[in-house]
Amino acid sequence: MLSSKTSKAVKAYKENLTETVLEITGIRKEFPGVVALDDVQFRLQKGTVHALMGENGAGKSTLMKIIAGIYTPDKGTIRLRGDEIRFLSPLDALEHGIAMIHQELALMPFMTVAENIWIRREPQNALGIIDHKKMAAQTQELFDRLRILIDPLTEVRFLTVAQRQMVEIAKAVSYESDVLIMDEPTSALTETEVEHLFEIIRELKAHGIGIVYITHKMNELFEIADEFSVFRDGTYVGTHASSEVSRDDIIRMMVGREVTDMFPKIEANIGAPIMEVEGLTLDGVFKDISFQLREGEIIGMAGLVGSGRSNVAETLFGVTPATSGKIKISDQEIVIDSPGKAMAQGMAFLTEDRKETGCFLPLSVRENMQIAALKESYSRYGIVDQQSINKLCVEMETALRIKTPDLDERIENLSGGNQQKALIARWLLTKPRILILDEPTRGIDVGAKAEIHRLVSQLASEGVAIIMISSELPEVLGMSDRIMVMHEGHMTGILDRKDANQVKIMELAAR
Amino acid sequence: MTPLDKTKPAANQRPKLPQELNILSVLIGVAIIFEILGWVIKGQSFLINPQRLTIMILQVSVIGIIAVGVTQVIITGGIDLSSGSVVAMTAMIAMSFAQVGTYARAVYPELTDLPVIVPVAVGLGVGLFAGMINGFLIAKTGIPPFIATLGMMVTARGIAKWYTEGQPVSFPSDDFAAIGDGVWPVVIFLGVALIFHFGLKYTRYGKFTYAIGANPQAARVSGINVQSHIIKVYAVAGLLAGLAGLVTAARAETAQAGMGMMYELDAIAAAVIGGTSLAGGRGRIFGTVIGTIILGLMMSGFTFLRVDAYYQEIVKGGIIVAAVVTDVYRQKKRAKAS
Amino acid sequence: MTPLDKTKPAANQRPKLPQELNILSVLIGVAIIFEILGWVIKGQSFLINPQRLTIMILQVSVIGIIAVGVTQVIITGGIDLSSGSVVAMTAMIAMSFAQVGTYARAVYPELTDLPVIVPVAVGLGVGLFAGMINGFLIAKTGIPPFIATLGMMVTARGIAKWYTEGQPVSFPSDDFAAIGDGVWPVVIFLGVALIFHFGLKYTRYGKFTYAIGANPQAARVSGINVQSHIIKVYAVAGLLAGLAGLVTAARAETAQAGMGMMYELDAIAAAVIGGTSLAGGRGRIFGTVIGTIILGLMMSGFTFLRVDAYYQEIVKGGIIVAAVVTDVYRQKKRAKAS
Amino acid sequence: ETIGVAMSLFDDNFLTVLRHNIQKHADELGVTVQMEDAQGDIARQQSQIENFVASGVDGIIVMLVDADSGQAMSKIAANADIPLVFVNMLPSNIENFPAKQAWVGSDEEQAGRLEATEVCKLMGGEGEAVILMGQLGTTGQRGRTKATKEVLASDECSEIKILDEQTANWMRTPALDLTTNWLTSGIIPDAIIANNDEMALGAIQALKSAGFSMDDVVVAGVDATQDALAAMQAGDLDVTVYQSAKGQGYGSLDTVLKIAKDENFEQKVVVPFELVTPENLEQYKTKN
Ligand SMILES: Nc1ncnc2c1ncn2[C@@H]1O[C@H](COP(=O)(O)OP(=O)(O)OP(=O)(O)O)[C@@H](O)[C@H]1O
Ligand SMILES: Nc1ncnc2c1ncn2[C@@H]1O[C@H](COP(=O)(O)OP(=O)(O)OP(=O)(O)O)[C@@H](O)[C@H]1O
Ligand SMILES: [Mg+2]
Ligand SMILES: [Mg+2]
Repeated sequence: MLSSKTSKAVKAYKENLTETVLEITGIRKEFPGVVALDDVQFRLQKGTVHALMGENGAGKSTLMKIIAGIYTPDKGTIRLRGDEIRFLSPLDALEHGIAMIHQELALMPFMTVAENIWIRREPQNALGIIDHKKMAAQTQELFDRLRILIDPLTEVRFLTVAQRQMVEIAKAVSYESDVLIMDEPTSALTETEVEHLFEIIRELKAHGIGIVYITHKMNELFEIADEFSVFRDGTYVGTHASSEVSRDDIIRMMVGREVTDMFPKIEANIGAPIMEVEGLTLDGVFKDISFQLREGEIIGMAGLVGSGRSNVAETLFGVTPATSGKIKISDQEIVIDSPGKAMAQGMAFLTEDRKETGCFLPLSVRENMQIAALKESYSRYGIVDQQSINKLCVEMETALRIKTPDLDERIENLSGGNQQKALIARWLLTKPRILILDEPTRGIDVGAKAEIHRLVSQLASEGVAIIMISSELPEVLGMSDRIMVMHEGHMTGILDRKDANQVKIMELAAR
Repeated sequence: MTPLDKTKPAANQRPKLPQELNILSVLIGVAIIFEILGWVIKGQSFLINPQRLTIMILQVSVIGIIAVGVTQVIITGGIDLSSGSVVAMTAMIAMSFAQVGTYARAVYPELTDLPVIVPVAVGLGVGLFAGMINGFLIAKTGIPPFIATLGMMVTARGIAKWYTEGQPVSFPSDDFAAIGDGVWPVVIFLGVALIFHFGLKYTRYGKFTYAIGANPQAARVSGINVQSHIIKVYAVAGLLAGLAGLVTAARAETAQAGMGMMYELDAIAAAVIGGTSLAGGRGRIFGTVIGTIILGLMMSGFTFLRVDAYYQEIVKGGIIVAAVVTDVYRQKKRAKAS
Repeated sequence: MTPLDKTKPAANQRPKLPQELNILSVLIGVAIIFEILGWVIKGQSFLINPQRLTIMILQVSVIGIIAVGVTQVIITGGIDLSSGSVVAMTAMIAMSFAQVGTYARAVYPELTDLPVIVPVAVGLGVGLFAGMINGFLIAKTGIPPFIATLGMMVTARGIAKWYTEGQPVSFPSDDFAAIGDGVWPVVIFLGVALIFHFGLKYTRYGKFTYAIGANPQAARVSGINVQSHIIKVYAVAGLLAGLAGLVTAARAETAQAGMGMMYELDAIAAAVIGGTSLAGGRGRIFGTVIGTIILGLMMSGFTFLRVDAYYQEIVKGGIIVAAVVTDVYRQKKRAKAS
Repeated sequence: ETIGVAMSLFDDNFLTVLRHNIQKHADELGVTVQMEDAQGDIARQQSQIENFVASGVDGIIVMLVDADSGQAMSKIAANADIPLVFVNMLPSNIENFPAKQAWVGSDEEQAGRLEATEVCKLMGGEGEAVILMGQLGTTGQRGRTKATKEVLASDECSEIKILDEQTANWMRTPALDLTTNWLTSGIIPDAIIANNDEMALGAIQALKSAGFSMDDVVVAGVDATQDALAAMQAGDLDVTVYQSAKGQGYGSLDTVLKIAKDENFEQKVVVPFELVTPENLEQYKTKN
């Protein structure tokens, strides 16, 4: 980029290609009930992308938060350009040239994009008066450079998740740091946007910036990472150049066993239509959606981010009732205007935003699991049958391999992937006939992903009808019986499993 | 789905002590301080005095009854500032149906010497109604609970004053006065607390209350009818404020427009001292009971030690803060230690 | 490089009209209602009376000064319940340094006839100090603002009573009394409002305040020292409560321990009526000013229409709620439209 | 001996003087007093009495929050067989006091009567008046307002019209604002009759800053506080009413001690209110 600082870095990069910027040894970090990291090591070279891999809860985010000054380690040393350091606050880290994009988005919704990016670094005059014009111009300049098309003066709350993610990326870049940590930056992005991000990363790399890149998407690893380190259960497993190893090697390192089949699709017996949707419309959002869902069938929904897939799902489940159109369930026309009504029809809906519409963060894993099931069953005269529901919760914990000290742990303290599993458990406990999954494997590690896929397959084979929204084409292709593609609020086609491929879907999604 | 090895390192298990023990120890701490000061300053025991122990709870029973209702409101992430005024309003209205015929200036001269059930039903009904309005405003219009209940606070106080143009309403029947007699207020308080302690823990009503407080959007998507539940929760809080109004009036044998002033703040303080989080989603009635008793302990203790009234207030503020600080600190420590 | 999004951000995502217009229309609505009622009931204009317009603001200037401080506290996601008591405490203490020598029973007989700067400095200092303690408790111990400031509310009121054992402090010097003279309170209020309106919009102090309220974690990871900023914000709120105390005392030419009772609730109401969100992250001083004036308008309007004292309160509660309901409703409508 | 003193309010001018008189007399007699502040809350006061009983005091003096709560207080003290003296406020159960109880005080209605009668006289029995009431629902507000209205309705004063009656909560600034609101709404009274001095002083400030001559308006209060007497001296305040804090304070302590020692005592000791006008101002200057 253009600043003098980074061009200096370019020179330095050329002088010393393998200089180590960051070196970490013997780090330990405990949380109540969990050893998140134990004797962990990590090293980052200048001008390279170093990927961090590991199952959910392996400790990746925790390590990065230690580097960024958010947590202090219990033990261990951190060396930055050879000097031992210990950051006491995020500011400390920022001032030492370490910036981080957080896994959980960290923006202020009622402030503008520009204000969000330059917070604490607003251009101001000698009197301390902020120059908003200049701030907007700076933002525009930054966006031009990164080829981001977002109005700097929009309030962040109006942005889609993907746009917010791009703002976060731009903000991190704007620090012009030497080390840039990206914690699952692509979990909310589709392929085009991911490609865009990679271009940005390559350019940063070329300017000598060291990038730590956390992801659960294996293909990204090979595309962007120079080397990678694997963690398992808070311990360090190893570091390799990404050119040296195969995909299966990495998975083995991560999970400690073989994961042979990512998409264990069981050919289910597809039964009678259970749900018929006709001309479903939500004014101004999507239009004229019609399809049939049958028992044991998995319909995958594909489309670009913002194409309206989540909105359709929300409407089907009564979160935002339709303005027109018909929904028939088991041949009966039903008006679904609240989630309660949908659940009464045997529907279940895993939402895409874990934090906003999924988790009850201050409550225990157990409470999080049971809540949806209480309405229809497990309670008599309003009194909850704790025993039988607890038994089922424990079964779910085991079956889904939810990593938590115990079920009374606050869900807040679980890693993102394990939170996701607990939420899946929540809906399975309601014994649904129709299951809508919105990005069910977002932010989930490969092992767990395969398990969730197997679970979905198995449910289908037991006759449950499933709608699965996913932004990962291989997942949609691997799991679905039919694939519905959306583009800007319209249904552009439904493809049969045997006719579908990446190209066809992309044609329908982006035309 | 094969259940795979689920190795849980035993050492990592967190001690499973109920949260409540935390705040219980604050109560014990405060009690011990008063006991020691009692011996040092007055040469006598503070705690070994059954009369004082009764008074300690008796004088805060009304606050306690309100606090139980307020606790569940706070758990939903809301707040209720109207309780004190609702106490006054229900006291005035209920009392006007509890007057004896021998009193010449009864509010409704034709409606005297009624069976006690009438004023009780009226009082509970008035409280319930006020609470429902609160809940309705919050759930249906989406205004912040702080404002809806602030409005009710001002309005209910106004109604209490307007009802008899400021005249107190006195001379209740013996049956009515009996509600506030002896340790009845304590029994009512602890009974209510017990019901809600179990209610919040073991019923759907309770689970939904916590869920809404923790994340209203997620609660909605989980099929909970958030609006109607919110209305229920505030209605229950109003009902309990009404009950508190009945008890206050029966105890004082008079109802006055100025009754219950600022009780809402004491009740909220009791709940928060007892570990209920104003952010919603967390709290226990047991904690609220302890919080209430801490307030009562303080009042009795100050009088016992003959602390100057001026200093009482100055110190009271400090103690409320200190109790919560201790609780927060111990929670943090516990979190670290395990 | 392919651009991220082919769809250019719609222009209407930029806030078109300032948010404040919303609440301004509520003010105008309330004013028009009073104007019409004035003609209907009394056959005269309510608004066309410069004197009334002045008193309308004058009588709420003190609330307004507090409300400015409280607004920034609420924007950080906090609350300040101590303002009313801090008003009383600073009034008492400051006034004791503002007494004239000719008054025989001055609090400090040797310290009379001091230059006006002394009581002013003392008053502001006391307010600042109280606010700093609030901020310190909240930032460093992590207790909820509600509790920290509730404690300060009780303690400061206690100090106000203790300071002269409940005796009022009167007979200030003319210089001191001048602070509360004529429209000075209005000037001070509007001056303070102006400073903070721009301060919150155009300085880092303001940006940090909004950022912390919107997302404290995000603020922290952006390198803001959240704790020290919180302390600053509460200290400023205390300072303004102290200023309000000075103005009240100067205006009444006396200081009394019971002064400023419940002012905190009026101030919070003014802020929320003016569109400040109790959830934090949103709010504007301009809105608070309008909210304050709505309160003043109501007071003047009631007297003008000779509404019975007993009905005034009942109606007042309703109006506060209605104002916020209207605001919420209009915001929703606007959000849908865009 | 230890005597518990339960006051309704600590931050009221008159009650503060009363309290100090009790304290002073106790110091003279070598009696310990424990003072409590009910902050205007009946229930709190009731608890304080109960706490006194539990702490084993030898007698209790109570300044009631409200006259009607006397009944409950009487019961508590009688059950514990502890002497109880009501000070200042006349409890409504005065007619059937238990044995060891008494009242030392003044009659609120008398204050209103004295005040209004003098105002009526100063107005020559005609004109327009407004009433500034104390906090609604309090005994003082009710008694004083009631008596004021009765006087103004009597034959001699029936030509006086009451333009409006509003509350200023016993306080100066609200009275200042309220009066200003009146003046701007075209309510220009010939007399302002306030339930206490603080509000009368607020009214005077409002009149003065609106440019009225204080000779044209009769302003009356109750309490004869120092501030009020100074205002009367300056010719601003026309009428106030003196209530003998000393008489009540000393009297109540003496009575409670008498009961405690089983001496003879009177169950009803009336300390009368006294009218204060510029003519007799001097003799009250040092009294409160
Ligand atoms: N604040 C916290 N309090 C308690 N436990 C925590 C906290 N943060 C993380 N943990 C625990 O530490 C472990 C590591 O979590 P971390 O978030 O670092 O995992 P991760 O590798 O980033 O997983 P994911 O891929 O799901 O994001 C997990 O077991 C998690 O439950
Ligand atoms: N909070 C919001 N405010 C304004 N517009 C929104 C908001 N949320 C979503 N939208 C818009 O609604 C449209 C559909 O969004 P939706 O989330 O349904 O898309 P999607 O296909 O599910 O994408 P994703 O994969 O991101 O979930 C998008 O154009 C988006 O910009
Ligand atoms: Mg992570
Ligand atoms: Mg989506």
